[in-house]
This record gives sequence, structure tokens and C-alpha cells, in this order.
Amino acid sequence: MSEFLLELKNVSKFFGYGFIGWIKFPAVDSASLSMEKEPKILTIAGESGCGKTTLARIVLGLLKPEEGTVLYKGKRVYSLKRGERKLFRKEVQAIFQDPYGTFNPLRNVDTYLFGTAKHMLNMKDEEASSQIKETLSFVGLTIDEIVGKKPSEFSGGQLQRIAIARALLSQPRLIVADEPVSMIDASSRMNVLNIFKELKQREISFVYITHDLATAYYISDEIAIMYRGMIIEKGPADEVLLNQYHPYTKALVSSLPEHGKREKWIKEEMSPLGMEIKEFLASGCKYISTCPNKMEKCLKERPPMFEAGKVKVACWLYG
Amino acid sequence: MKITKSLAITIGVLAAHLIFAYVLPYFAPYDPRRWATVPRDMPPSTAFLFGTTTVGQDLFWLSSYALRNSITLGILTASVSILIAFLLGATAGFVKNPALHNILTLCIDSFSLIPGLPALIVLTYSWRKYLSPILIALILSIFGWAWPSRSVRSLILSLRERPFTHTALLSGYSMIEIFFKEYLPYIIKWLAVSFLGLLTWAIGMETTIAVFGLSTLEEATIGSILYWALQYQAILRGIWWWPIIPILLLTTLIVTIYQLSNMIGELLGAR
Amino acid sequence: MDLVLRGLNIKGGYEMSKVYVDAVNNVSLELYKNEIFGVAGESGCGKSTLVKILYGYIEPPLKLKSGSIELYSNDEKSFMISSLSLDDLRKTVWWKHISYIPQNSMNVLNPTTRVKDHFAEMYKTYTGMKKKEAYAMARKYVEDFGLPSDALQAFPHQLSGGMRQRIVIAVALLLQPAMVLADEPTSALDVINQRAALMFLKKAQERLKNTIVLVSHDMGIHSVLTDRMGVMYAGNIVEVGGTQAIFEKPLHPYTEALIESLPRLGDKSQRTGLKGQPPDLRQPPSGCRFHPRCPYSKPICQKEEPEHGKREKDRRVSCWIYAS
Amino acid sequence: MKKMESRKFKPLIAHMLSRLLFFLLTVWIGLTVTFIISRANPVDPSVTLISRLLSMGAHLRPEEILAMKQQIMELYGLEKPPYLQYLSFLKGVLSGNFGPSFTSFPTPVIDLIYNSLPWTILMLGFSTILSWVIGNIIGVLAAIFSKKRISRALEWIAMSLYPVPYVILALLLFLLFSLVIPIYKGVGGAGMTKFSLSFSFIAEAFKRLSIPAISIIMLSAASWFLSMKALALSVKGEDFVNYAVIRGLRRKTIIKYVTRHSLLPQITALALSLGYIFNGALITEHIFSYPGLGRLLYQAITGADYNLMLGILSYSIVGVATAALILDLIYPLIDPRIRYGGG
Repeated sequence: MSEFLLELKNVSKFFGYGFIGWIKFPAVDSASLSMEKEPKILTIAGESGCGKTTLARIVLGLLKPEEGTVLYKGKRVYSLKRGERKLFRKEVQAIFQDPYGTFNPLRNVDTYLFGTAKHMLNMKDEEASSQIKETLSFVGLTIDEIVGKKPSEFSGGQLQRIAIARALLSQPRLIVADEPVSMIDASSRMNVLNIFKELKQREISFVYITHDLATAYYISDEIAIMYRGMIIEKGPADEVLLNQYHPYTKALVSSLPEHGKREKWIKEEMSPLGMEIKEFLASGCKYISTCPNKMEKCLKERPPMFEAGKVKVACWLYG
Repeated sequence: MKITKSLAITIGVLAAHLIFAYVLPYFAPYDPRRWATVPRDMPPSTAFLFGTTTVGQDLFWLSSYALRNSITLGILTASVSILIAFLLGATAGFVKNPALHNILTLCIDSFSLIPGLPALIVLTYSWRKYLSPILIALILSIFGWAWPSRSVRSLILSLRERPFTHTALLSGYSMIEIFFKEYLPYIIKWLAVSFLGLLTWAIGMETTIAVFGLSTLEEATIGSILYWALQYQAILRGIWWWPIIPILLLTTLIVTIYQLSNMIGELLGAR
Repeated sequence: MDLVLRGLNIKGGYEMSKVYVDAVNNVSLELYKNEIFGVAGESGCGKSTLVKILYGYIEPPLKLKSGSIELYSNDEKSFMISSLSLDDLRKTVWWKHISYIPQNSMNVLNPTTRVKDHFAEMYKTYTGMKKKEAYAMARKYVEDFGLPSDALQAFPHQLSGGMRQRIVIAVALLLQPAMVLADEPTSALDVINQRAALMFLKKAQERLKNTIVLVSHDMGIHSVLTDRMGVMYAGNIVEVGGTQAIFEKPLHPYTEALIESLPRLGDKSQRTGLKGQPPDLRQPPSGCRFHPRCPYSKPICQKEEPEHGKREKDRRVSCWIYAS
Repeated sequence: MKKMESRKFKPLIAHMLSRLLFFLLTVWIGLTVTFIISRANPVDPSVTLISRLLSMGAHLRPEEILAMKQQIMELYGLEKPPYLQYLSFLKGVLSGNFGPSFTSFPTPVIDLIYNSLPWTILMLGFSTILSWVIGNIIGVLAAIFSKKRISRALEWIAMSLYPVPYVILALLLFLLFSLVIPIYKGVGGAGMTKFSLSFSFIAEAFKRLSIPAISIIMLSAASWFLSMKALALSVKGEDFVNYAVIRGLRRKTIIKYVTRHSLLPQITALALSLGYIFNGALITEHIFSYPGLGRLLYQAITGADYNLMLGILSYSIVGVATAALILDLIYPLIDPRIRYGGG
């Protein structure tokens, strides 16, 4: 058995564009990550289009990468046997960004709960409904509130809690949460994130995908920062977010609008990012067009992951 | 409120057509296809409501037969076309291999660009000795599926990208279950609308090839009445009711079906 | 301080076949020269509707039920926006005296028109300039702003989101209006581009010394950018004051909850969110609209709407806690 | 910056390549279908053709019949294995060799088609362009002034016209112009098959063309009107139009914005619906005895001229696909997003 719960080794996923997909660009570019068995919250942070959602889908077994391996408990996710596959589905669950898109608008939301109980736990309706009641009460809902209702009858926050209940129902070991709070009002966000924190106590690990470094800092143990498909810095969340090693991480943190940073935020010089596709295809460091510390070497050669203190960072400054 | 009122009118007009086509033939006093059963070239009157033809048929009973045959043929064509469209479109939407997907897509797109009429004419001409309403329906179906197939494909493609597909997968549903439970409600809505579209297309197309003299001309259809009217120079001889009656029946029918499909589309939120 | 805009008892909402959604309820506000005024609040609180009404862009189903909006321009004229027709606004007020940066603004440029034509159109419409002259003016204007002038030749989709955003800001400031209304201008941008765009806006404001109304759901943005702010909840402005003062000591329970629930780097203390859902504005709650979610709710809160009372200087709050 | 990339013109070439591939594939699929149709014939074509010749009064001795049969078999390549038949069929289409016509024996089929083709192109070009322009102009105006009563009235008319089959409208117009307003009487198809560019010819051609074209124009315009109105209404609600209104641009400019943006999908739609319009032209030509491919096709049917039918079918496919290709290649001139990528 492997010591890791989840391991990604040099995973790449290409998307084609242009004339019948002739030009390939790497949405995820040789990403490596690992999560220990001990329950943790790992954040994958980055800006829109950095490949974090693609990476989430790869972890979930929904999108097969062209290169690299994804291991769950030491087994290759994309070549699981039938029985193993079923176990993987049961143990690795997800919560998505758009609560209204999570459920089919033509179906009742409770069908997904009963479906999960039936498929994942082989439960009959009666047994299932007591299990569902219990799970719903954990997220602060009752079964009567949701039975026979379509998604449009709920608020976004309620739907997101139902989505969490659905994921919990199969008694998962790992939950991939893809921007779970970005469409929820700021004042209710914490309620959802606190649920995650509590679930960690119940032996559930999380991959938390987000663009918001403040919430990432609030809940995560470890963090990986992505830029144009690549993981450019990873390590303990405190270390990465408070001490920032990669110039891009520095730019991200310094751009975060926060009370008390007013003077620095407005006055300090900074440069906006370049055009996406070009940077995805760059042969050297992808951050070169905006980096304040760029060197000759950065243009030619892609930096590997260097150790810097407790973190790993893909930047020649640390080579 | 407005929709329900016009919906009532539409359904009323459609029902009148259907009664005329499917109930009235049972009351026909004689086989209306037979020649020389009534005096020739009589304009519409109380005796002959729709007038009579140059070969001595009563247009009232004849067009009731013809409308029945045309609608039946249309329904048959639309059903077969929808089936092909559904199967091919769903395959194109579900195929994972990008090359295969692109090829299927290009094929469907090419087929919708090919002008169907000359091909239909050659095909019906080759088989003219064996033509029956069923065979015509099958031949028409060969050229009816492409357009709806395009839409089925893109509908499935867009549904596959919706997050609820992933939710269902993570709830342990198989792809087949997802297809039937999650997608079919959307596809059926859409198919209902395009079935009506195909129905009008098929009725019009049968009429078109009949006017070229390539349908079951002995069997009464709206098209064959028009064909014989043209053959006997009815328009130039001033026997205007001979072509006008089937034209009016067909036009009102098709416009009504089109209105109905619009309303259904709006009600179901398809499109 | 010089007054730029005064809104009095603004009441407006959306009227759709028999249903009325009360989006802005009895809002009064005064905006001054050379300030950035923030409007904060969560989705559906009426902040975008308020900005539309301030601009006078009222088209069905939006309806202004009552209230007045008066704008004082740089050349000391005054315009009663609330009583001018759309056509009059277009001819005499818009863009010369008040301009607008709409929501989703990185995607509002015409995709089939070059960027330079967006500027040229404005010159042609408002100053009657000829095309050639307008292009030359646009070039000079953009360069003065520190934007690359070859962006003018590009079609919008050839530019990055951040660049498009700055173009839209530049277009809004083209005729040096006394006031710019910016409705969630950067909500679609990532933090780095967001910062670049807002710094750009701030610098322009410092140079032109005009007034900017910045609508954003993101409290962080208000804390670093706005001078004064108003917090909206369910159609009401519940608290107005200096941004720093509000962040240091929020008075209204809702403002308090908003700031409390904001996570910050370097601070892992447990944070809690608000309970419940924002109200359905087709049937707003009686009394104070916040009372069903308020931790300090008193019996009077259910019955009567609190006054928008003055606290300290330059600080107003509508809450029964502070009733004398 | 990005300008550099646009100079490489890659997106444009990609667009052109993909359209060219689509063109080739369409032609290939179309011709393959034609081939299958021609071989899926329940009756041996040689038998049909010989009985046709005999019925025309030719006296042939048995050995002559056999020889003739052999000749026909060779012409069709029927004795060869199917894949060779297929190849020689494709070769025949590409070199324009469909053998002789049997109604106008021994004139080659290709000559008959070349005589009729310009008439069809004239009719199609005239009616397609006119209906597209009319439908789109009225459609945009109806969308801009969508609250006016006339806009709804026009929509009502178009919705009642749109589903009517070409054959029905053509017959109705034929009836109208033969009986009620008899201006079409006598202008049959006889004579006038030679195509020239003299003024009198053009005037005459236009006279023959105008009335049959009306049915195509009416139906097509109704369809373009409906799709344009729907498109323009949705474009009217788009952010960039809203932004133009907020900026206080003149109504004229806003109409320009909406029109230009809605026209783009209409060009694609035009390319895709050419086959459908072509069908309409065939039936209209037949009913009005207009000397185009439609009339020729009817002659082929009545004269049992199978070669001619196949020739018309093959050239229809190539012609429609070519017209669509031309439209596809023009498209980037109007949409900068194709020219410079993205969008």
C-alpha cells in the first residue's frame, strides 16, 4: 500500500484549438502533487484559466490526462478494475462551483441523494432515507425541506449545502471542492467553509480549488499555486502565503485587496498579466513576460521545482 | 393567457383537418379515387361542395382521402427521420474520440447541405414501379434526418458539459442511466418540436415529387391531385377549384402545424 | 466640500406583469467632489439598480417610483436627472457630465469594431469631430493615459481582459465628466488584473479630481480604494460613512457581519457567517428588513423601519440599537 | 504585442483549410450517395434504356440489341467490380462525361446541362440575394422597433408564409398570374435557350425570371426575416449594444451595431441553406416552365432519360457545395474574429 492518499506525477492535459484542434496547448502542464493519508485540506489556487478546474476533473477521474499518472491509494485511477473503480467513485467525491448547475433543473434534488445512497451504499429506500436525514441535518437541512423540489426552489447557499450532503452520503475519503463558495454571498461563505473544517475532523481530506487566497489561508493545510497550467509553488499554506517565494505568488498576495493594506495596494508598482495562449505555449518560464526578476535563463529553460525552505518553487531564483 | 387562446384556435383548426382526413373517409359513399363517378368539371356547389375533376371525381371525398394519405405519409417519414436523426446525432454527441467525432460531425453537416430534391427524384424514378406510400416515406427519410441530427448532436454536447452530468456520475449513475434520466427529458422536448417540423417538410416534399410525377399517382395524395390537375391543364382551362382545394387544405394544415410547433417549443422551453 | 450629486428618497424597482420587486427603497445620498464613494452589499441588494437610477437609465421593467436626483457639473450647472427624458439625458448630460462603466465591462466593447473606433464614436457623437481628427485625438488621449497606442488598432478580442478593462475606463473618462459610475467594474477580472485596472482608475481620478461611485460586492476592494462608502441591504442603505471608520468600527449589525466574515491572510481565528437568506424583495419583511437575520433583533425591529440617523460626523446608520 | 501574431494570419488559413475540407467532403459524400442511388436501381438500366429506345420507334435486330446492351453496360461500367464502377463514376463526374442524353440522342448530357445551368444560376442568384437582403433589412428594423404594431404584423405574415412549401406557393402564384392577373400567359419556356449578354436578352430574361422568382423571394425573405428578427433581438440585449446605448450613441450607430453583428450568423445560415433554396428553384422552374435545370429535370423524367437525371444530380451537388464554399471564404472579410483568431 502506498503512503499517499493521492499522488499526481507529471500530469499533463492538452486541449486543441484552431482548425479541428491542430494546435495543442497544455491546460495542465506536468503537474505533480501528493496528499498524505492523514486528513488534510490541500488548496489548488490560481487565476481563471490556470488549469485548476481541469486538474480537479483529472483527480476526479472525469478527464483522462494524456501524460503522467494519477494514483489514488497507490493505484492508477485511469486503469482501475471494475470493483476498484466503484470504490474510487464512492471514496472520491466532488462539490462544484455553480450550485444551480450542480443539479439537473428538470429533476428533483432528492433523486440525487437517493441515487447516491442506492448506488454507493447499496441501500434500500428506508435505510437510505434515515441516512439521508442524518447527513442533511449535518449541513443544517431537513429532508422535508428538500423532497420533491426542483433546484430552482432553493437559494444558492441551500443548494450548495445539499451538494455537500450528497457528496458526504457516499462516505467519501476525499472531496474535491471546485470553487465551492465563489458564487455564494460573502456573508454566508464562512458557513460552508466551516463545514469543510469540521469534516476534516471526521477523516475526510479535501482538495479545495479556488482563486481566493484569503479563504485558502483560512482553511487549508497545504497549498499549490498554479500559473498557466503549471504548479509553480507548493508547500504548507502558512509558508507559501505569508512568505511567498515565487514572484507570481508575491504578485498574487500583494494584489489581494485587504483592510490595512491601503497605502501599499494603491501605490506600489505592478504590471498586469500578458496574453494567455502565448504564455501557455512558452518554452521557458511561463511568467517571464511580467516577472520583475527575469533573467536570461528564464527565457530559454523551464525551471524545475527547487526546494526553498519548506516549500518547492519553480523559479530560477532558487536554483 | 394569450398563448392559451391561440393554442385553442390552433388545436381546433388542426382537429378539423384530422377529422376531415381520418373520420370522413369512412362515410364516403363510393371509392372517390374511381374516375367518372360524378359529372366532370363541376364548380363548387351545394351538390359538390368542392367541385369535381375533369376525370369525374368528387373533390370533397377525394381530398379527404388525399389528406389522410398525405398526413399518414408525413407522420411515417417524420418518425423514421427522427429515429435516424436521434441515433446518429446521439452517437456523434457521445463519441469520445475527437477524430471520429469530427468526421461524424462533418458527415452530418455535409448531408444537410446536399440538395435533396434531385436525389429524391432520381431515387423515386428508379423505384417508380414499386412506389407505395411506405416506400416513399422511407425514401424521404433518407433526406430528412440531417438537420435534426445536427441539433441532437449539439444538444447532447452541451448537456455533457453541464455540471449535473458530473454530479450524476459521482452519484453512481452509469452513462446509460444518465442518458435516459438526465438527457432524455431535454432531447424529447426538442424532438417533439422537430417532429412537427419534419412532418410539414415531409408533406411538402411528397407534394413536390408528386408534381414532378414521381409519387404514388394512383393513390390519392394532395400531391397526386395536384399532379393530375396540372396534367389536365386545369389552371389554363379555368378549372381553378381542382388545384385550389388541395392547396388550401395543405397550406392551412402546414401553417397550423408550424404554429403548434412554435407554441409547444415555447411551452416546453425547447430551442 | 462641493456637492456633485444629491439623491433624495429614491424608490424604484422592477415591475413585471403584476409582480413588483422593490429594488431600491427610500435611499438618500450626497456625493462630493474628488472622492471615491463605494457602494457595498451582496447580490440582489439593489446596488446596481441604484446606479442605473443615478444615471437616469430607466427603461421598463425598471421604474422610478419617487425621489429626485440632481447632478452639479464642473461648470456649475445643475441637472435634474430624475426628471429628464432619456433623449435629453443623452443630449445634455451623459458622458459630458456623468459617465458609466457597466458590469462585466471587460466584455462590453463591440467585438467587430476596432478599439480606436470606440473612442472616435464618442468624439463624433459629443463634439461633432470628423473621423480623422477623432482618431488623432484618441491616439493622443490614450498615450497620455499611458496605454500602448497600438491597442487602438486592435479588435477587442485581441487584447487581454485587463487591457480591455482599462480601455473601458479610459472611454468613461474621455470627456472629463464630473462623475463616473462604475458598476462592479472588475468582478470578472483576476486579482492582479483587478488591481491594475483599479489603480488605473484611481490614478485618473487623482488627476481629474472628479467623483467616482464604485459598486462592488467585495469588501476588500472598498477597504483599499474608496474614501467613503455606503452599505446596502435589501434595497436600503443601512450605513454610510468614511471607509476607514466603517472598517474600524462597523455600526450596523449587517456591516459588522460582513466585515467579521471576511477572512484575512495571517489570521486563522474562527469566523462565522450570517444565518438565513436575503429576503424576497417581492414581499420584503416588515420593519427593519434585516431583522430576521439580525443577532440583536428587538421587538420594535419587526414593526417599524428605523430612521437613517446621524451618528458622529459624516456617519449615518439605520438601526434601532442606536435610537435615542 | 498581439499584433505580431495577427500578421501570421494563421486563423485565416485554418478557417480556409477547414472550409475547403468541408467542401471536398460534402462533394464526396454527395457523389457517393449519387452513386449508391444509381446502383440501387431495382431495374437493370440497360433494359430500361433499350426498351426506351424501342418505344421511340427504333427497329433493332436482336444482335443489335445485344450489342447496344453491351455498349450501355460499358458506358455504365456495369460489368466491372463495384469499386471500379465507383471510381469510373467519380472520374465521369470530374471530366463531365455522363454519356449521351436519351431524349436528345446523341447530344451529351453535359451540353444540355450547360445550356440550362446559366438560367438556374441567374434565377438562384437573383432571388437568393434579393430575398436575403430584403429579409435581413426588414428583420433588423422589426427587431429595433419591436414594440410597433407593424413589426408584429410583419412577423405574423412571415410566420404564415415560412412553413409553406415552395411547390404550393409556386402553384398559387402560377394560378394567380395565369387566371386572376393573366400576365404570365404565353410566356412559356419555348425558345430562348441561348444565353447572351445583349440588352434585349437580359430584358427578356428578366421578364421570364421575375414572376417565378417571386415565389422563392417571398418564402426565403420570410425565413430570413424571422431568423434575422430573432437574432437582432438577442443581439439588442447583448452587453456591447447596451454599452453603446449607455454611452449615448446615436440610434443610427446602434442599428449599425446590431445589423452588423446579426448579419454574421445569417451568412453562415445562408451557406447552409443553399441546398434547400436550390430545391425551391428546381420546383419553381418546373412549374413556370422556366428554362433552367428544373425544367430539364422534368424533361428527363418524362423522357426516361436516366443519364440526364444523374448528371443534373451530380452537378447540383457540386454547384451548391461550391456556392457554399465561396460564401464561407468571403465570411472572414466581414468577421474580424476569424481573420485574427479568437472570439
